[in-house]
Amino acid sequence: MTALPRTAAHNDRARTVRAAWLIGLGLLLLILPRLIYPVLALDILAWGLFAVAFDLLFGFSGLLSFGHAAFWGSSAYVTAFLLSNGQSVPVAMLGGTLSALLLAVPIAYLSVRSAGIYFSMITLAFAQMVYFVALQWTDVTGGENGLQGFERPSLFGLDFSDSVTRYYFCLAVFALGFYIAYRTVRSPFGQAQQAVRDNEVRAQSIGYNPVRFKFTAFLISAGLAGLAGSMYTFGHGVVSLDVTKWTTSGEVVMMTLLGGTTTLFGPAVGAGLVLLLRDRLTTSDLPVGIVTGLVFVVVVLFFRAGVVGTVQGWLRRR
Amino acid sequence: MNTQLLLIQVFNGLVNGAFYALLSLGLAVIFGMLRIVNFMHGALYMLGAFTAFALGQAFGLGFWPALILAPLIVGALGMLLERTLLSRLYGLEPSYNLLLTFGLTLLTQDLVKQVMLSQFAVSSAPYTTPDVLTGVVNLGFVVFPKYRLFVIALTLVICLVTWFVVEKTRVGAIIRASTENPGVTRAFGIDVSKWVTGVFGVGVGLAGLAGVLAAPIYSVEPYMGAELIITTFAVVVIGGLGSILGSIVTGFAVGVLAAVGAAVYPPIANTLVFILMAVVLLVRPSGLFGLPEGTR
Amino acid sequence: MTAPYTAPGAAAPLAPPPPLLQVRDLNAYYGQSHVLHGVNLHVQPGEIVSLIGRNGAGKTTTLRSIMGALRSRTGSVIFDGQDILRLPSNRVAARGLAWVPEERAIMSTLTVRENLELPPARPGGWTTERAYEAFPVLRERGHHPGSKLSGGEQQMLAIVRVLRSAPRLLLLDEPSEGLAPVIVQRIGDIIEELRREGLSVLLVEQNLKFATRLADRHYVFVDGQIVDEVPRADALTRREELLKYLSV
Amino acid sequence: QGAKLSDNAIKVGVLTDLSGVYSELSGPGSVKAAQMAADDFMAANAAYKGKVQVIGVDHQNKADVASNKAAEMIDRQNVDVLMDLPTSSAALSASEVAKGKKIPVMVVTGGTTALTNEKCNKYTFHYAYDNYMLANGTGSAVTKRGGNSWYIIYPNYAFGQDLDRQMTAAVKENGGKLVTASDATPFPNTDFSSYLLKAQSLKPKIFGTMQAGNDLVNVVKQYNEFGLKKQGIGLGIGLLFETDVAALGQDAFAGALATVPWYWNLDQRSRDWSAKFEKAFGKKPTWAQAGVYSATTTYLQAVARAKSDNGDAVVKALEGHRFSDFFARSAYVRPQDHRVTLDVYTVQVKPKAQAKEAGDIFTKVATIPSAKAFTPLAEVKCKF
Amino acid sequence: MTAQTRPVAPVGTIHGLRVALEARNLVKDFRGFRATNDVTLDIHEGEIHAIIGPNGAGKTTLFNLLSGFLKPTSGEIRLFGERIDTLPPHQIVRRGLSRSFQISSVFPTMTVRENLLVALQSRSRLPGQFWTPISRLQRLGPQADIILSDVGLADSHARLAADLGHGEKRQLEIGISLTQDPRVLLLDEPTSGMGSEGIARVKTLVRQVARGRTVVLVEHNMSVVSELADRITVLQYGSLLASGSYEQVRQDPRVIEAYLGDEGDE
Ligand SMILES: Nc1ncnc2c1ncn2[C@@H]1O[C@H](COP(=O)(O)OP(=O)(O)OP(=O)(O)O)[C@@H](O)[C@H]1O
Ligand SMILES: Nc1ncnc2c1ncn2[C@@H]1O[C@H](COP(=O)(O)OP(=O)(O)OP(=O)(O)O)[C@@H](O)[C@H]1O
Ligand SMILES: CC(C)C[C@H](N)C(=O)O
Ligand SMILES: [Mg+2]
Ligand SMILES: [Mg+2]
Repeated sequence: MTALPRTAAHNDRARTVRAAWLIGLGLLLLILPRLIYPVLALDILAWGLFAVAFDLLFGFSGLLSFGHAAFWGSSAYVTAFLLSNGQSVPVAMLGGTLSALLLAVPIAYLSVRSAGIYFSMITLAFAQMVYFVALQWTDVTGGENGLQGFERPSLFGLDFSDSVTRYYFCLAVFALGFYIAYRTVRSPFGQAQQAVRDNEVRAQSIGYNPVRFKFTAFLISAGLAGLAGSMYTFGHGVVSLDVTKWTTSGEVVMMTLLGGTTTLFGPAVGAGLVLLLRDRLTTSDLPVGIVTGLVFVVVVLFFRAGVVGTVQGWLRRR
Repeated sequence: MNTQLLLIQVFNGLVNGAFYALLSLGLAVIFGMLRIVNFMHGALYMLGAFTAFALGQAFGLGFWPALILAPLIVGALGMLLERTLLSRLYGLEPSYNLLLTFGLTLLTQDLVKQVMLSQFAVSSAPYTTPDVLTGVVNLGFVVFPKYRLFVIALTLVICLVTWFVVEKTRVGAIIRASTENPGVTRAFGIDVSKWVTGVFGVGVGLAGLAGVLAAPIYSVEPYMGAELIITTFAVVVIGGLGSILGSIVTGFAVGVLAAVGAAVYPPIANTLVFILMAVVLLVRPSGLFGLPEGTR
Repeated sequence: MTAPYTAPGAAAPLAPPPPLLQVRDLNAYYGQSHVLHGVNLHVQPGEIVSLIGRNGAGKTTTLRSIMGALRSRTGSVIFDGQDILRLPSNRVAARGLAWVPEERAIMSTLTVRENLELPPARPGGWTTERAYEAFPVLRERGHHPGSKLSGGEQQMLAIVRVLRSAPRLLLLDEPSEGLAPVIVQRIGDIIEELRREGLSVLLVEQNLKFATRLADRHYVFVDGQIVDEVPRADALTRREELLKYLSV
Repeated sequence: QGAKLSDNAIKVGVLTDLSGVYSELSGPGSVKAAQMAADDFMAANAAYKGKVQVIGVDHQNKADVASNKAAEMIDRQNVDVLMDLPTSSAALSASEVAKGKKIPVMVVTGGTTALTNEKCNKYTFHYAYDNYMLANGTGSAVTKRGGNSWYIIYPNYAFGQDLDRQMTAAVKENGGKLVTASDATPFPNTDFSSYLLKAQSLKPKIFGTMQAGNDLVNVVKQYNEFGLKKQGIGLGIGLLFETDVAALGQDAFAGALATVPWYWNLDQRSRDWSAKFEKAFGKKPTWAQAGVYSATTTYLQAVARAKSDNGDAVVKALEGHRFSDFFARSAYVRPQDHRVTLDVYTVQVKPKAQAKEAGDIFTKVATIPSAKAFTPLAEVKCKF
Repeated sequence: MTAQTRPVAPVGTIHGLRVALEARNLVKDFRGFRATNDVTLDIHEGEIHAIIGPNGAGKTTLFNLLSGFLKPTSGEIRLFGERIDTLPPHQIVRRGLSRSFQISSVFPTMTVRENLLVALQSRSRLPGQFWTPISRLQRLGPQADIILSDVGLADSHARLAADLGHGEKRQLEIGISLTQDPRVLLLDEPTSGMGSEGIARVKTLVRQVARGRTVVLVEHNMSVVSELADRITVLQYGSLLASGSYEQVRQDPRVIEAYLGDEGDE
């Protein structure tokens, strides 16, 4: 978890493990639409990036946002809005991302001053406000009915009505988003972020402005969540009220913890697992709640480091 | 809005507030003192209501025995969960508690649903007011159901008793110490786990009690606690984490405010609590009655 | 009572009274790292014994192991004739041990008074009033949150707090740390007073002057082992030697 | 003989809520109903023996899952038609996906009128009920029977707003009046006491509730608690399922009026079918489940007429089709908006004492003929 | 030591002439309780200044005020003439005043070396940059290693700070404060919890650091105070009780009474 090497051997080892993960997961993502239904694969990318974005704030800044649906959701709506007004895909996605970022400015400003559960609750409060706006502003959001049937105009000969094409386009976007997250964490900024998370008072006494770091981390996280939300809209072609519900905020927390927080790609893996499980359950008789509930209970009790964390710990111990 | 309508809304708000208070009191006990983010609280509230219903169906027990038994059963279940599951997470980030109790919530809701459907063939359980409390009372400005007045009164009593026990005896101090530093507290000769389990049981029992009280007036269904819990968390936060008095007062106050607010401008009703919370936290970051978080 | 035994180190030739505390072959671990390597020590009733040694030598770990605050350890810890190694620390405390940890552990969510009254009161234990008399500043601060006390005030509170339970053996971890000289002297007086009342003390100290003033015997720790045992009589003459143990 | 079937099979995809809040009123029962329809169809048409398959999939009431699953069922499992779709947002998004893939959709349990208005498309059909029919039926029937002063509350989201608008219009059209403007309630909501107290002081003849599901259960529970019935205030309900009545007990609803497309003991034909269903499924059918049977049958017969399961061909065979079965009487598939119109019934809930057998809950108050029950074509905003 | 890697520009001319840090009529009230009572203090550039006083006298509170962690109820603080009492702590550090904490305050999930690296990087221009690879930080490694050996933690550099013993944490605490290469260094009981070896090391270190810098020290260990301090200020009940050289102070009967007890005549 610590970013700096302890010993040279350790360093090499860590780098190899990291490279192995990256290559393995990268390859998996490249062939994913052949393994599972492309739209589901697309969903995994979007939620995966969302979870990674969330963990940027939770894992690396120690701030558990319970309102990240606000950014994912607002971007999803704005993207849909722009697409249905004839904008091109990149413009719409950019617009969505920017709107999330813009929304994050006041929310971050007001919330990063609090910590712990207070922070979680403030973010939840703002997200609920966004939700109710989405619920009532039916002209733009479609209210309960949601939005469907917006265009996804072709771009440079890419036919976006084909889900596989959409997938690979999104894979590129995902890679970009993930790279930003990676850079953020493994940078001096990431180190400072960790210091602030560990011990805010001490960080302040060595010249860090905790509020500024948390604020910046919040914005990056919200922006990436927005990017993910726009991917989601683009991938599906529908937006529903679910995108701003608190359950969405809750789900992304679960995905992150399931995959393994502060492992960077862990959250994405967690997202993949949750979505695959959810998909499985659509055609089984097992009640969704009982199965998902059990999974969470088992993970917390026995694989607390999350799937990736557990595997990594296991590799390291060998 | 005229005064009569205002008064009516205040009374309505008090009923809702009673449920908020009872639930947030349980949460404050658990969440404020044990630092457990008990996401399951809503599900346990539902279990209270469901237990009352099931006791009636299975043993023909009426409201009054259920009012005593159901909270005890729910409390015992809570203690069992604490002992077997939650206790494994002490000393870890509170987010693990959140995840565990979230999982348990999903589990409980769907289990209850299965039981309801398979055993009682309903998706929402019929439950009626006890005979003595059916009917209405003319309060002068409004005709109000007796049962609701009973809910307000009983809740007030329970809240005051809890407040007294926690704040005016050593219990509160012991619990807070147990959470802050279990190792050292134990080394004082205090059986920390016994206390923690007990307190968890009481907090959860309060949720069960709220559930029984809700059964005659609200729809008894597996998801009845799901949305409520979010609002209740907000109430606890407004009151200030760990403040018993805070959760009681804000419980009632939020109930009344939401009722009045809803009458003035209905679309805002569901958001009002959250707006209130945001405002309170911006002005007083540790809630209305909360002590500032201890400097680390 | 326990079987006859021979004290390790400087053996007592005559049949000694049975020890109040007897630690045998204690090994302790933090996760993978093995910190204590076969520690043997004992404390007689009414005795004050000190543990001295460099930073990180394992003194605190010894106290934590005795108290049961650290669970991964082997060996035996016999208190008043009974092995308490397997007992949870609340049961250990109930038998008459009390521990003042080095980090003081003042509860920040409790007021000073609540902190003071936290351990269960037992007959013969200090009353709140007695604690306030020993350190009047605590009375003044009675309603402040524990976390707002100054470092030294916290230390005073930590020491008098455990006396409420009328312990028979007191484990003190660096009680003089961060205290003004006058207060250090006062603490010394209190410890001596307690000893007169029959209390035994196992003291961890860096302050050699303070330790030699109080302790009947000193155990010297180096790297998780006891390498020497120095009786009070020798402590002054062997002062230079002791100091050497504490450096390098 | 000679029907052109893609992969030599007709696959019916029932996309529904298999485990959530609507699973009891639709869910597994809907899948069962579709299966029965398929079996009956195959038994009656030897040419299609063994060629109809039913697949039940859970959309978990999530629009995104619904759209994923719709696409996947069509692409991967070669599903030829989508059925049921409770929850309007799920219905709309599945319909959108199916449109792109030219696959017919028969929405049964989803209620939004948008499906046959702004959001209509060439491949989507709306079966059984919709908000207009509910409101219009209850509003006019109740008002005509003397319930001519109303106080209405509705949940504050599209479904409720829509229902309130229609209901108000229906009341006024039939000479009734609203004692005061309708009140929007939060959604979801558990406590309705302030509205009930308001009703108490306004003394309308009918207290109209446009809530659905649990909100409805809460309203009715509290309606009884506040003793409104005793004060002579009747209950008019927007959307009522049999499961809602079971949830509170029949007596709590006794006297309430609502409009339904069908109920199990409507007449002998219906009872016969219901008996079959109950034997197969273990429970009496809800009208939604019966609707799925009927819709599936209607679809399959269209395939038989078109001799093809090609989407366009089936749509063509469906458009303008007139038929009648145990569920849908005088039914007509309107080509203009794909609304399937049928006779619907305004019913009153009986007190338990009057029930002749278990599940006997409704008394028919009025029959609204197919042609009058649904949005008049002149008002339809659908353009394919 | 850091002094070798980046020497401080000499500011004053003659030792003791220029005032590095000054407090004017400082008052701090905590809900009706006055912890700092009208304290006026000049710390001269280049001196080692000890602050002693009974427990609860307000020494740590004074440090908190000087370093910006508390805002004074009234009064002024100047660092090399510039008002700093309204600045947040991180800006005060930037202006050259760094402190250590009485209760060790480290970054528990980082290794000892990372603790120092992250502290060192705050002074570089790097921390705001999330586009810079982390390997750039390795440039700070040599500096970190010097501090590690100065505070005696070279062998422990790869351990997690959370796993350190009490005394070791104290050592790391000082190390972190040194990374800031401050012009004025405030040390709150640097030797508490340390054995004689550690104390000796701190003494050497403080002398070394003090070359070209100003050091303010809170200490209860009189041998440290007597050996290091150029001047001593005694606080009691939040107010100034006495000040002067060690010899002057230790003979002051009020100081003996309030603080030293029989320690003074050692
Ligand atoms: N929580 C912990 N995890 C891992 N190692 C630890 C932990 N606490 C202490 N240690 C290590 O165990 C060894 C013994 O530590 P201990 O605290 O017992 O020493 P000590 O003699 O009390 O030292 P000090 O004088 O510094 O308090 C040290 O090397 C220390 O680093
Ligand atoms: N935040 C606070 N709120 C209330 N009282 C406080 C606060 N901080 C300190 N005090 C009180 O102010 C007084 C001075 O505390 P301070 O920590 O400055 O003492 P000190 O001189 O550093 O003592 P020590 O030598 O014991 O560390 C103490 O009595 C303490 O209880
Ligand atoms: C009650 C539900 C089955 C219908 C739902 N309200 C809809 O959106 O259509
Ligand atoms: Mg120690
Ligand atoms: Mg201090």
